[in-house]
Amino acid sequence: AEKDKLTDGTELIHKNQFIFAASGEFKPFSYMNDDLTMTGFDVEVGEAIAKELGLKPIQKRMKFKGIVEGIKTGRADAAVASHTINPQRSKHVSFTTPYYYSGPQIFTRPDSNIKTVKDLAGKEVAVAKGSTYSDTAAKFTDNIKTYDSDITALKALSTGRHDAVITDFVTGKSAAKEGFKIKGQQLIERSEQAVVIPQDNPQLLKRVNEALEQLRKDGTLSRISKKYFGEDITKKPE
Amino acid sequence: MPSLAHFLHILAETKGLFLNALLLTLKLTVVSILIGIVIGLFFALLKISKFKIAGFISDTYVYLVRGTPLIVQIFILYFGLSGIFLLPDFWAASLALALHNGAYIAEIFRGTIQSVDKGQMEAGRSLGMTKALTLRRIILPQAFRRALPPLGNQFIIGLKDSSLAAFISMNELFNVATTLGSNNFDEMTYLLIVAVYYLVLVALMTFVVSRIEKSLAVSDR
Amino acid sequence: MPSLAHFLHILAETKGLFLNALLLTLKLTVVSILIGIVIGLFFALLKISKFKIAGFISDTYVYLVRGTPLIVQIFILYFGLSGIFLLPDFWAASLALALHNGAYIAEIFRGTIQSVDKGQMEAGRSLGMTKALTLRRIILPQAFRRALPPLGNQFIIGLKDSSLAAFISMNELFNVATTLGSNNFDEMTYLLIVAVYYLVLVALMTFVVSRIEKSLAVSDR
Amino acid sequence: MDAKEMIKIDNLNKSFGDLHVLKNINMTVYDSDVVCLVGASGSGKSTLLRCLNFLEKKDSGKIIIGEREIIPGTHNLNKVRQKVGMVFQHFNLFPHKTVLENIIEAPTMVKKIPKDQAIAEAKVLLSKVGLEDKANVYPSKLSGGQKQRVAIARALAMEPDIMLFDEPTSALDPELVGEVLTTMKELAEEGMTMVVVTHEMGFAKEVADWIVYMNEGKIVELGKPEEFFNHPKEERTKEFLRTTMLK
Amino acid sequence: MDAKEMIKIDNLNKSFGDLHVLKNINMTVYDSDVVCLVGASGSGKSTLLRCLNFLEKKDSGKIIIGEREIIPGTHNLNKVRQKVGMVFQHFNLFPHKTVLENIIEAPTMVKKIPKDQAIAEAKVLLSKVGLEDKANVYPSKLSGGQKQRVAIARALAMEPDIMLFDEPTSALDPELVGEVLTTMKELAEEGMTMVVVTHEMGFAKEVADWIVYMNEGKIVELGKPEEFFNHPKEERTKEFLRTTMLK
Ligand SMILES: Nc1ncnc2c1ncn2[C@@H]1O[C@H](COP(=O)(O)OP(=O)(O)OP(=O)(O)O)[C@@H](O)[C@H]1O
Ligand SMILES: Nc1ncnc2c1ncn2[C@@H]1O[C@H](COP(=O)(O)OP(=O)(O)OP(=O)(O)O)[C@@H](O)[C@H]1O
Ligand SMILES: [Mg+2]
Ligand SMILES: [Mg+2]
Repeated sequence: AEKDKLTDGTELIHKNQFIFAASGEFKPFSYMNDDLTMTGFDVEVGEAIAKELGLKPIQKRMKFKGIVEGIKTGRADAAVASHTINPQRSKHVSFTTPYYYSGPQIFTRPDSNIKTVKDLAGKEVAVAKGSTYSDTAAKFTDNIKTYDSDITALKALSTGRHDAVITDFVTGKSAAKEGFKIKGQQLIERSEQAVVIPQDNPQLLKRVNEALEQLRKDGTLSRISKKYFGEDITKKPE
Repeated sequence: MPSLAHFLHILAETKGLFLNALLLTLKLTVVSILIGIVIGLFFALLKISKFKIAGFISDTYVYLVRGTPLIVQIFILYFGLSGIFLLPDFWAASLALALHNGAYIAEIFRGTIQSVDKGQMEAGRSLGMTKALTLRRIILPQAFRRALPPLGNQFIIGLKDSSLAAFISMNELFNVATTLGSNNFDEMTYLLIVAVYYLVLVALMTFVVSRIEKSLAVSDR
Repeated sequence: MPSLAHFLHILAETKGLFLNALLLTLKLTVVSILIGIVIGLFFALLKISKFKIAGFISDTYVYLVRGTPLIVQIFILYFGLSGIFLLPDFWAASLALALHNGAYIAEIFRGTIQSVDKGQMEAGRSLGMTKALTLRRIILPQAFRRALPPLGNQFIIGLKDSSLAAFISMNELFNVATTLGSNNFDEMTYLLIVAVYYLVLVALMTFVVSRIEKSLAVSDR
Repeated sequence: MDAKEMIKIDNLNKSFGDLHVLKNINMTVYDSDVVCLVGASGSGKSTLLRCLNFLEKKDSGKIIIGEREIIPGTHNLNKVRQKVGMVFQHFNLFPHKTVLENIIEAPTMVKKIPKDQAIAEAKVLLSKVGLEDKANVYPSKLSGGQKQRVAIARALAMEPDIMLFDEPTSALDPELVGEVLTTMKELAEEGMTMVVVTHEMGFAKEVADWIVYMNEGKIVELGKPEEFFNHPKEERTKEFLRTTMLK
Repeated sequence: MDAKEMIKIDNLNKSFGDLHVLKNINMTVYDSDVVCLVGASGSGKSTLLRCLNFLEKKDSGKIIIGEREIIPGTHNLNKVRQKVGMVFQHFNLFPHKTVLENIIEAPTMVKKIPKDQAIAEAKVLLSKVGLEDKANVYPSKLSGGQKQRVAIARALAMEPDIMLFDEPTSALDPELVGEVLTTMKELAEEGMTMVVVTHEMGFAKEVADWIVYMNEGKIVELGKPEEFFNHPKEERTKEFLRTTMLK
């Protein structure tokens, strides 16, 4: 598929637009307004990047597991969708510098005996399809169930299915706040989340990195993070 | 299970959203059935042509579509087509559904074309009309009429099948329901609401189809 | 599109994984059709019973199932049922598919029961057999025989429909394909592989169904 | 006429919707009598027969079978039907069961007779209707006449006191009519009480004790065969006989 | 017999699979001749007629229409068929078109005659077959006889030189046969060359110039009507006439 090519070599689907993908099913990172537009941390970051690039932000909603494929096949210019940097993905797409730091956490029902990764052996763990959490889970158990979204997985856990869910600690926390009968257990590891850019578009990668740097410097990223989480998750933890 | 009051409250609150989604569902269905009719007609004509290879191509198409789940077809076409040329999402989804519907519609047309009396073709030929002309002017109009009720039925099936476009990011009824459901951490309410929308749509369509059937039965010449 | 060599390579490499998934697909299909037959028979008998209310219940069930997309039914049952009693995943998925198949099977049985000559019931009654006994010993065995080909067909449909159990975490064929595909960033190859598995399954089943039809036609008494 | 009353019909009425099909029917059938019901198509013969077996629900009037009036809902119709065998125009054999299975079905399932015994009795009945060699054959392999004889054997297996026949030969090829009529004649000679709807006037003449002529839902004439055929009283009976005997 | 040769059939053979249906047929039809083809069912009459219109493909032999031999593939059969009208036993009217539309279909679509002119000509033809008032009616509203007359008008609209009729009256109720035969007779009187497969011996006697009797795929006898009916030469013809005239 042919894209518009800017003078500096940046390729865009449409020369005035920054079309960025998110799932809309990962509250509070991305979720739907009542007018079916998306909002959330990821989405505001995406819009801030567009503004910095001088382009019109265009949201594009895709099921999470289809996003990387969507970027590869040119259905969006970039994905601001909480993608954790990992080597497999790096083979297929490019990552910018991280725009937030987080980590997968074990979630269980409140009465569960599972506390740490050691307790996961042989237990049934549900994760979202296409997320790095299925790799994480695979290190501790071989009984993995997959859903299309993290929240569906948490919902299933809450209604009594499966033994645990591994997902981002922020997501789990907000689901618990919304009344899901789940409890956070061990934080498994640290992860870095970044914007996803097609590999054949190095100029765009460069420009998005510059934009992110600017947003870090002028405090925009911290401000958005505080708005959604009450804390700043955009700084690398020590 | 949500309480009835809660259900009704959300139903009223979200009607604008769902109406938009419903329009997309209808657009997907109508467009995919219309393209499906073109595709179906094409393959039905291949099938009845005197060339063996054409019949074989038609059979293969129908077999591939009938032999695999729609969701597999949708994914293959959505991701596969983008390797070749990038259709806008709506058209990619419509085309995937259309190729699915097309196989079933091809079978409908094949059936109704073959159900037209052979004497009709002979009468046309005996008047000096070519085979193509007789097909176009004499056989197909009659075959189309007979195809209306099964096409109506296929429309209803297509309406329900369009829910699978949710998985390739169409904001149609089912997608909106699950998204809102997961955002509001209240899946059941939204699923039940969307079920009601489908039930009403299908009931309306069923009524329309039965009316068409009746009016055809009356005016049957 | 993946190259043929790559496709064949992955096909060979993943056959163990897919064979397990295929077994789950078959188990889901067989169990949901078997439960569907029980459900279908029950509602078919309700429908032909002399109690209006029973017929109404049966109609409503069939209408609800035919009026909504399968994916909506699956989600509602999967999450809705867990509020009432918690079935293991496999049984929840099977039950959801079974309730769907059941409506179509109910229509199959209703049709074949009503197609048995009225004289059979009269002959039974005239011998002093009760209505229930005549139904069980005389009508149903004949209705079952006639139901075999459409049931075979429903089995094929159910086989394809079981792919939607992927969305409620069943590791059946389609789920394994998309999971492997997204883990390996190679969706197309895995989708094409799973399409082949379905094609082969459907071809086998179609062959079996046509054999059943033939043998019924021959031994038709 | 000192014999026992087997069937007594008292002022029977029956309508289908607006169509008054049986109008004030009165009739008595005595033990060992053979009654032939004749009349034009649509005159109500089948309906009357079916009322006797409660396959149709009467509107008003009494039906007395054996000693007592049978009131559906009060009496167990299944018990009554066991005493009243019925043979249909289209045989209505059970196609998924062999000849033997057809015959033992009701005795074993309804009367709970042990299967061995039922089979033994069925074989006796089969040899009686001349089909002992067809025991293990499916109905589809039989000729129409053989089917009807199996149907008779099946009805007899319940040891009924009365046998009803609704045009038992009119679905048969002409050359097969004889074998069925012979079987029926033998049955009559053994003293079975029979009510037979038939167009076979030869059979009626020879075998019937009474001929009942129905027209438009009414019994128009009733008489001994010689009388009925040679000296019909009613004008309509004469007309009927004229047209029927022509064929 | 100095007239122009309109159809010449030379050693025509036709088989369906193993079934040899037409065996060495030779026949000539001259301008303005009316030829009636008669013979038992299955003797090959329809097949012969359909070969003349190339609705069936011959196996061997020559068919000359007008001046030249017609070789499918070499000649445009659609052009030939325009000169040879055909009327079928079951009318084969187009049910989704009115009577008028049925008639103007081929002239407007094939000959590209302007619609106005085609309609005017169609109306003349309709009044000729006595159906001017049915122009805007759909075929389903017509009687069989009316349908067949429309079919004749439809064929005539292409201004054919020859008309073929395949049992044009045998799907009609007896009281409707007359009106169709009258139309055909008028056509014959106007000098149309006609080949008619028929069982209507009265019509054949009165209207035909030649009678051709076929049996088992062969022409057995050919003659003027008086000769043919009164002094048939062949034994089989005599036999055929005996059985046919009985009816
Ligand atoms: N179930 C029914 N519903 C409505 N009308 C019926 C029904 N059964 C019979 N009839 C009508 O009742 C009338 C008497 O029918 P019946 O079958 O008793 O006549 P019949 O004397 O047996 O005639 P045949 O010699 O043709 O068998 C007929 O007009 C028939 O159409
Ligand atoms: N398309 C066909 N395929 C195979 N056999 C055919 C076909 N058409 C005709 N026949 C056979 O060819 C023989 C001659 O048929 P044809 O229709 O020409 O007879 P006919 O003289 O017109 O008889 P009829 O008076 O019954 O119309 C018959 O045995 C017929 O069964
Ligand atoms: Mg009767
Ligand atoms: Mg013919």
